[in-house]
Amino acid sequence: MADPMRIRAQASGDKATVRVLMSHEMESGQRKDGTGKTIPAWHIQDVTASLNGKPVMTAEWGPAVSKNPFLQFTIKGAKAGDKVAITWKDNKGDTRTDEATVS
Amino acid sequence: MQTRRETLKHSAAVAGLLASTGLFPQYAQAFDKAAFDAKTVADAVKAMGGGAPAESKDVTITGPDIAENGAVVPLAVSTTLPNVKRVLLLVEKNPNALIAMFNVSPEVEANFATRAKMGQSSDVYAVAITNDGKALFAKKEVKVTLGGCGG
Amino acid sequence: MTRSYLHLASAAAVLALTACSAPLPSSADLDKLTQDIVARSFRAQGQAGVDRLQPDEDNRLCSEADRTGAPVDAKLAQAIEARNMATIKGPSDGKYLGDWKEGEKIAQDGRGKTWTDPANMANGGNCYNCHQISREELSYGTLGPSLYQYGKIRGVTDPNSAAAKPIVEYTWGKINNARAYNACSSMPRFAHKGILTEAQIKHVMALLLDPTSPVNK
Amino acid sequence: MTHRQDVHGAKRWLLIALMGLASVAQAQKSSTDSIAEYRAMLQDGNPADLFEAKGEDLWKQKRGPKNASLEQCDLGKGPGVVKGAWVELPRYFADTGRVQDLESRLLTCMEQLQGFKADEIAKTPFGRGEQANVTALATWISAESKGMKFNLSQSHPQERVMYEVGKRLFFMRGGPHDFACATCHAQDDKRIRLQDLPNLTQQPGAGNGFGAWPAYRVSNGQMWSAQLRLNDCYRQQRFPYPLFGSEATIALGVYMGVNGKGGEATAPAIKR
Repeated sequence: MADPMRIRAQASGDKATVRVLMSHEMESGQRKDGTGKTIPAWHIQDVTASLNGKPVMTAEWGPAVSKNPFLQFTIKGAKAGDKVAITWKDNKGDTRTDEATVS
Repeated sequence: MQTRRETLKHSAAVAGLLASTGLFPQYAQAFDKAAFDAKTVADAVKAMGGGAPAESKDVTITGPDIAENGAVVPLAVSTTLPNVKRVLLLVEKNPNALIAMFNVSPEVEANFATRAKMGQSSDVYAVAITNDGKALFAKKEVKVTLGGCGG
Repeated sequence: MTRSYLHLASAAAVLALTACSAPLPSSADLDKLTQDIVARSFRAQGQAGVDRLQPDEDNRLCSEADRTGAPVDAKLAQAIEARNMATIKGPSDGKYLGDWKEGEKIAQDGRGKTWTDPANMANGGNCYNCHQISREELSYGTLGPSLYQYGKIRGVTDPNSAAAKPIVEYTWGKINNARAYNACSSMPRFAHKGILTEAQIKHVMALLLDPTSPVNK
Repeated sequence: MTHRQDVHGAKRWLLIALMGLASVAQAQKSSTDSIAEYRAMLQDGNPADLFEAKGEDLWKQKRGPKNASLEQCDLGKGPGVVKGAWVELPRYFADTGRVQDLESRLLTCMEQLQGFKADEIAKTPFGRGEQANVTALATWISAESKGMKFNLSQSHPQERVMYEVGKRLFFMRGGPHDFACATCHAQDDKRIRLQDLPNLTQQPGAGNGFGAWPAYRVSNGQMWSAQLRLNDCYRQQRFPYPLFGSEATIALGVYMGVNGKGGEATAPAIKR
């Protein structure tokens, strides 16, 4: 199973900035292995975020997002103590969800 | 601030919860393969439901002038436009131009940052697609340098 | 396996018990210990065999000078320069310059001779790692002097002319074996150590000296 | 941000126009500025965090043939003391009778406490199996000393001997390119390509350079331990392969660490 994400969510005023690091190869599909065969693309393709269980953001990513991806976005109306959950799903069907509390 | 240990402990429970309810069914989406396979900025925007892109000062692209390494190029897109449905980040000279698409909801700001791989120096684009299908963009050049000992 | 080191170390440990500040082993003993440690700290990998650790007298003298900050004795330096000068051969067909476009590629290329490189590949010259060369390439190193406008500022308008001969020959020699001119130069000895072929060196020569090369624009 | 960049850009062009032919130096300076800006953009969100979290977990988890955690591991400041340990390594350990760096010491603990075979881990390629775990552990342990000052001991004779050996190794030219560590790392204000080269013979270069590893390498998306950093230096130097935890690599660690006394520990850093 994939390693856990690191999620930091910091409230400031009436919103919270969320910074996420995900552990993923993000193989581009452009590289070749030692024998000259193309290494197939393997990447996170769907990302979703929720605040206290309510979905607030979805995104789609291609294989050109960097390895061990970073994501930053801002949730309106989030305050300290709220729960932010992030889920990703890759093109092999692997998925991972982690949660953090807004500070 | 939540500790790392708590994150680990919570995540298992949350994962179980999500598995039982399905992954946000109301936001269920098919990955837009056509858009991510598109070779050009215009084709990718079109596949994402936008019209012919027009430059706009209401869209902002943030990125470095020079990237020390093309494997990790920090890019951000933001817009002050109302009625934006989704925003895109694109690299013109990548084999496939589209890097990432973010759906904008009333709960989040239209302001997202991530990091992209770039094979060579290129213009990078931020595109905002409005609810009525208009595509507005900002672009900037990012030079990618060859670093290190080259080995 | 670690006998000599342990022996030395335990001798030092005994001393530590009797003195507040135990004296270090002599410099010669430390040199010997370093060689022993080198011998048991590396293994062959790919094309990088342990034969690469064989001490080279030029390197031994220069390393010591670097470490102590005391330059190599003038007479020894002359001897180093003389024996390196003796390794330099002129071009086999008398032509010093190749194609600057190829030279630019070699200058950009930093690969070759590491344990991850195939032994049969054409090695790069690593030039941009240390030198500014063309004006277009911003990613250049500063360990060596700038070579931008190398030929132009030396007044080379026709590399085949008699007037250009001294600078052409010097440049050839410098790339082939830099220690012929500077006993403890940090520049690799490209021909002497088999890093670049004669044809590759000609291409690099053209990059520096051909008036049509971007370096001389 | 964009506005600021525009102003910045306009100023730059004006300068170049004013300076005419002298613009080469100016353009160069601005590319250095741009690289600094690029690096600053990456500081927030260093993927080393992912490895740090993994390392902390590995330290506390019961693992190995003896099903034990590493919580009683003595990194030099007594069993279980992690904070501040890294800024005093490498150091002499009486129980093993030798000078050890963080990674070789971790192998000792993994063998003694958990029952792993240290020589097998040492032979495992970087990034694989238990070797990847050693890197994650080193990432977390170094992070626990973040912001502290380097203060390596030179009180034991072996520590002083290792410093002198490390110094000799640092200046040892060899291999087909005649490179030594010192070829690139013994002067101030030098670059290889666009990368600044720390002068590892003195402060502040030694603390800055030595104190940054383990670091996340953006070029390959890998977490690199100090041992791997040295290993790749030797690869680029065209030397043969230094054994993991070998005396040569530990002696170099002592040399750089002692030179970096008073320097701030910044590991785990993010590097090109």
